[in-house]
Amino acid sequence: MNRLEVEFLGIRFPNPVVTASGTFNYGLEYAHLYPLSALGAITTKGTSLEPIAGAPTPRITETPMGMLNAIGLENKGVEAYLQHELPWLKEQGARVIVNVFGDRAGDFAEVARRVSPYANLIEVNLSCPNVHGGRLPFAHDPQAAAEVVRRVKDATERPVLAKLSPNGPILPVAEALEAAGVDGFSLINTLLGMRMDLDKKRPILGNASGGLSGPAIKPVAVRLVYELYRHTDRPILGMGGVASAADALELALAGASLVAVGTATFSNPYAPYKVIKGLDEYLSEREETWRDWIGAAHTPN
Amino acid sequence: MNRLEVEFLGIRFPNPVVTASGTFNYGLEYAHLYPLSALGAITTKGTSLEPIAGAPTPRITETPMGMLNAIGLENKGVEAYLQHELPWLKEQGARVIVNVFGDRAGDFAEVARRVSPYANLIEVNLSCPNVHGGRLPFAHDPQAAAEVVRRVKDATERPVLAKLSPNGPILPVAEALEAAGVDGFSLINTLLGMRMDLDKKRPILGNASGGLSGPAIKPVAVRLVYELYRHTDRPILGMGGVASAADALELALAGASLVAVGTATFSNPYAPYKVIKGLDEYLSEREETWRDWIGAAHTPN
Amino acid sequence: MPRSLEFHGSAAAWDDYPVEIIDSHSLGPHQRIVLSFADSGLRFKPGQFLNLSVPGHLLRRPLAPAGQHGSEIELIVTPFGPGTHKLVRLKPGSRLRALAPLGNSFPVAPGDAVLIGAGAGAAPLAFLAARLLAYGRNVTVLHGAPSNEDAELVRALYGGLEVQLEYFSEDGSLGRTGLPTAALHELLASGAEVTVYSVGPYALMKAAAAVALAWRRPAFVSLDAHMACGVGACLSCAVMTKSGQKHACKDGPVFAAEEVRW
Amino acid sequence: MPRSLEFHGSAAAWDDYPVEIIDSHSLGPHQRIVLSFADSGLRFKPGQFLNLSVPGHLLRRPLAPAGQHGSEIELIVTPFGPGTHKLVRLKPGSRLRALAPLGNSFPVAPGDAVLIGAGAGAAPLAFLAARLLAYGRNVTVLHGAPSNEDAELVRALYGGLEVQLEYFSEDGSLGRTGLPTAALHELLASGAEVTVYSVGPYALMKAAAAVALAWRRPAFVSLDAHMACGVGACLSCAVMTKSGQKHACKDGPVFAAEEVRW
Ligand SMILES: Cc1cc2nc3c(=O)[nH]c(=O)nc-3n(C[C@H](O)[C@H](O)[C@H](O)COP(=O)(O)OP(=O)(O)OC[C@H]3O[C@@H](n4cnc5c(N)ncnc54)[C@H](O)[C@@H]3O)c2cc1C
Ligand SMILES: Cc1cc2nc3c(=O)[nH]c(=O)nc-3n(C[C@H](O)[C@H](O)[C@H](O)COP(=O)(O)OP(=O)(O)OC[C@H]3O[C@@H](n4cnc5c(N)ncnc54)[C@H](O)[C@@H]3O)c2cc1C
Ligand SMILES: Cc1cc2nc3c(=O)[nH]c(=O)nc-3n(C[C@H](O)[C@H](O)[C@H](O)COP(=O)(O)O)c2cc1C
Ligand SMILES: Cc1cc2nc3c(=O)[nH]c(=O)nc-3n(C[C@H](O)[C@H](O)[C@H](O)COP(=O)(O)O)c2cc1C
Ligand code: FES
Ligand code: FES
Repeated sequence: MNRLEVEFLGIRFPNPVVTASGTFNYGLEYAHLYPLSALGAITTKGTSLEPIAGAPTPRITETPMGMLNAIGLENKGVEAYLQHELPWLKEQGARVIVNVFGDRAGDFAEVARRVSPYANLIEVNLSCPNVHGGRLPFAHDPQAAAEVVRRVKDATERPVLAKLSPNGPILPVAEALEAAGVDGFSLINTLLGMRMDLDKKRPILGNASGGLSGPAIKPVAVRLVYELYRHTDRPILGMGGVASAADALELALAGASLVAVGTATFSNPYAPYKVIKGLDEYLSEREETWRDWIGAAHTPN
Repeated sequence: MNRLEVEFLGIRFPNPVVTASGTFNYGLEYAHLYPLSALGAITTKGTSLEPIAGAPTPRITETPMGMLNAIGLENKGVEAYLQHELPWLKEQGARVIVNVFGDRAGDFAEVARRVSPYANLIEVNLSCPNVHGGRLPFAHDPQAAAEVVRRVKDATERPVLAKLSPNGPILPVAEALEAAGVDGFSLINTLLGMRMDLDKKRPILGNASGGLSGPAIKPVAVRLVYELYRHTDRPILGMGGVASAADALELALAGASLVAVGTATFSNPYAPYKVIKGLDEYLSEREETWRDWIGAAHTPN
Repeated sequence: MPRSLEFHGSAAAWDDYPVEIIDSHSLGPHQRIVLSFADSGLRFKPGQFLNLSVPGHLLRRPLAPAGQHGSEIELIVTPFGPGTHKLVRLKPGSRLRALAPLGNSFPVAPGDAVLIGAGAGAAPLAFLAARLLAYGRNVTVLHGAPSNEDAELVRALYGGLEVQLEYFSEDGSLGRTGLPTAALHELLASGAEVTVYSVGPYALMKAAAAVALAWRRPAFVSLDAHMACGVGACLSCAVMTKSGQKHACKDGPVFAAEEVRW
Repeated sequence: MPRSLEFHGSAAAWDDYPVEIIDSHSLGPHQRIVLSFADSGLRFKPGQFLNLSVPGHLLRRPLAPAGQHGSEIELIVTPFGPGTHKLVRLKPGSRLRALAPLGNSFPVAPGDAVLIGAGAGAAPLAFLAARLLAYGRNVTVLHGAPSNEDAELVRALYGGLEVQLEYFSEDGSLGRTGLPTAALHELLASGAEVTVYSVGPYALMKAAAAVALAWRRPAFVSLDAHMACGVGACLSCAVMTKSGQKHACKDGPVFAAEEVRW
């Protein structure tokens, strides 16, 4: 009996543990450690229509039980990934969530259209700057975000997840996205943060501020998944600081059907695999299944 | 030469290190460890017009390099503090920042009016629920927040700081508060978070969610102080995860004139005192003053 | 009602002390940890606690000593969450910090005493037992557990003390079968004029308090609450009493059972 | 241009190894730390690095070995921020984890070699020196420092090696006064047909690279970048080269100086 099996938007996942976008690239670097097909899915590094060089270095720095990153959305552009990484990932038998972003709604849609043959799910990263929409990123502009989702939905048959940002209220955005036909949600992206270099008297990161991830933000993730779960009937891919089976179960209780492991992979490259093993042991001991836990904190006593 | 001296809204502080509201009560518990007058100031536990019993227990729980609290604004009500704690604090020679809150703007103002004889500064806690204003707390409703500040300004001669919340955009609120005549800002209050009890399959805290504080949130604090500093000419009391002189200097670089030590006092009751000593040593070695550091990360290279 | 001598604790100011683990060994599911306070001159009373740092953790953990011998403090730690799991794995030689002594202590009531506990609740009760014996009281200890897992614990804590010890296991694997509160009921029903002291899970203390109150015997309990500061500054450890809301770390942890709103 | 044999590293897959600190002692401002990899069969090449866990820290720290003797790896750690300060305080017996071996390595070019370094940059250079000597090359080492603080470091690293070592201090307190790049300039001006290898602060490597390129000598540098994963997954360690953006952890850390966009 597979206690970890879960169906999510019509797709059968052997277990609920996926990698978080941007922390596993396209999987190649870790493929010699364990079969990528053993993971629930691989979420790829955010991909745009054209290549992006990214932000000036330093791009990362450590914080108490967290890290800041300002990679600046570096990626080789969708064409390059269609040549090599995506076909290779499929060959590995891995399930694939392709994380897409763009400057404008049409770009998101075009990337989504092209990667669809290789994607089980499309994850729309709304935390990127809305270059043509004033000072708010898509994630905090419900109308702009909804337009992205509408265009992406039109461009692909694959289920579409909208990735929400914790840097502003999520419910108004989630409502607008539901109206636009989003299939599910993924959250949380990183919290904006900064660290100073005392010698230089300047922010450490080349980009000044960056995104906070890792165990430090786990409580924020649990709370936002919990809050969203009460307001939506669409399934949730939860993430933020997951490093152990216990962390994954916290997110499940809050309402996540799938969970992603991100920063923990930098601490321990076996982290996603370890979370799967840990869940299997924990649930076997209690004769429970992962599905029993999804949203269980919301059931009446 | 006192390298740590700083003037803030016309008040001379011997050093910039104050206690954070709710982490030092009214100072009595720590007064036998060091003279309270040796600290920059004491910020008192949030005080309302009437006593408040607070939230169900558990009210606190630990998270990775942070903690969640849901004290539920417990306090004895302004009358009780006027009888004992505030006169006693003044006798200690301590500078006092009184943290006030209420259900409606008039309540904030009435508390502020009554405590003014004992307060050097009034800190208005906008993170409390706006009971009469729908689902947003004051902190995320620029108009309601501005009304609070207007009423408090009318009720007291003391300078008024508005305490901002990191759970939503701060600039629109700050702008409205400036128009309402706020004298300065204090930030950050806690980030909303949650932790689950795997055995009970429920949130650990009696109140389900709580406020995240401690080192985990320091990067968020540095970034928000930095962001606010660029948009305001009013002075900033910065806080969030400060546990060392280095942490205080990070906030100074970002733009804080005063810094508060909160959760660190639970880890080490001498923390505020230690930060003062650490700043003195660090700055003496470099022959610099605290004032040199305020906002220094913003000066052109 | 004897709210005698030591009930409100002393005003003796706590401080933050460097401590060293000088011994740590397993007692089945519990761990006995001995801390050295060097020559701090510090004196704990039964029921008081310390707030101990744990490497890698932000907050300290409240623990009530099982005894003091000179500058050595004996603790019983039952691993519960990540912090206590870490504590029981620390090796002798580890240096920590402790806020101590915190809270009030158990009053030494006139007349004989019944101590009713479970798990690590036995720690402050054993400390109290020694104190009561020194005052010439007869002491009966009723210790409850699901099974026989606390055999080593009660031997280590009560072995050297002249107490009447009865072990209760729910599954009958050691001592009498059933709950210690049943025995308390029998004892009080037989007219014993004792003071009842209880430390253990909330349900046990509540049940013990109910039995004591039913027989109009004074009872004292040590209330457990999640604590951050341990000294009265954060207001996290609220407990409701008949004279209003109190804070377990400062107004307690010891409360008269009749005062508590259960 | 000799982009010979080992330049692109081997495809030898890295893994996560348990390691133990078996020795740690101070070399003035630096710390020599010896790690045991037990019997992992792992082989480092000069210039490769490992990504080492640090207790209490989320991310690992990249460090380039100064040498390998069987399963023992020698590191030189210069305390910089909180992580490296913690590392140098760890006692022998501490168990850590290391991703290894990571990155590419220095090519063994034909002809003699000049190694120009500073601080902990001497670690991979000393490893390289031993390798070059084994290949029969003559090796000149130019080590620069502000003052005489690296005396112990260079003695420990180069003491047993048949290299021409010159120490440069900016304040003249040890060896020649001035910067090692001045000596490099003299050497190349005199027509020495050497390959230049440099590891140290960015400014030093950039200056060394400029001198080498001016005299049309091949040069190799090891680029430093803040790293999270250390294996090519996070894209944090971007460096700009004439053939586009690369990642120091995977495409480097060793780059031909002429390839780098300084
Ligand atoms: C006055 C007093 C005396 C105590 N004496 C002992 C003792 O002698 N031996 C023993 O094994 N245990 C004792 N406890 C309980 C012990 O403090 C908790 O088991 C421990 O704090 C749990 O920490 P954790 O890291 O294992 O769990 P976590 O749940 O990870 O703890 C997270 C946070 O919650 C707090 N917390 C969680 N549970 C409790 C609890 N039951 N009581 C207080 N705070 C809690 C912790 O202090 C910590 O800040 C005592 C508690 C109190 C209040
Ligand atoms: C390939 C390579 C080999 C190295 N070899 C050595 C060596 O042999 N000896 C030695 O003393 N140092 C070496 N360094 C530098 C060393 O990695 C940094 O000094 C160290 O990571 C700083 O960590 P910290 O905790 O002290 O500082 P912090 O600033 O607190 O570090 C925070 C984060 O930034 C990263 N970071 C900060 N500075 C650097 C840096 N200069 N390089 C890479 N990451 C950084 C850290 O890895 C960490 O994730 C090497 C760096 C690289 C890239
Ligand atoms: C180095 C790094 C790069 C990231 N890149 C992306 C990205 O390209 N697209 C995206 O949607 N999220 C990106 N993220 C966010 C993560 O996918 C994840 O939402 C976040 O890190 C929280 O999870 P964690 O705490 O487990 O890392 C990145 C995170 C990190 C640390
Ligand atoms: C237990 C606790 C109680 C708090 N109570 C208040 C309060 O009454 N009013 C208020 O404005 N902030 C309150 N805060 C927030 C702190 O003043 C501070 O803004 C926050 O904790 C961030 O700082 P820190 O990380 O140094 O603790 C409280 C924080 C804690 C941990
Ligand atoms: S633990 Fe802080 S008031 Fe009791
Ligand atoms: S450190 Fe992650 S890609 Fe180089």
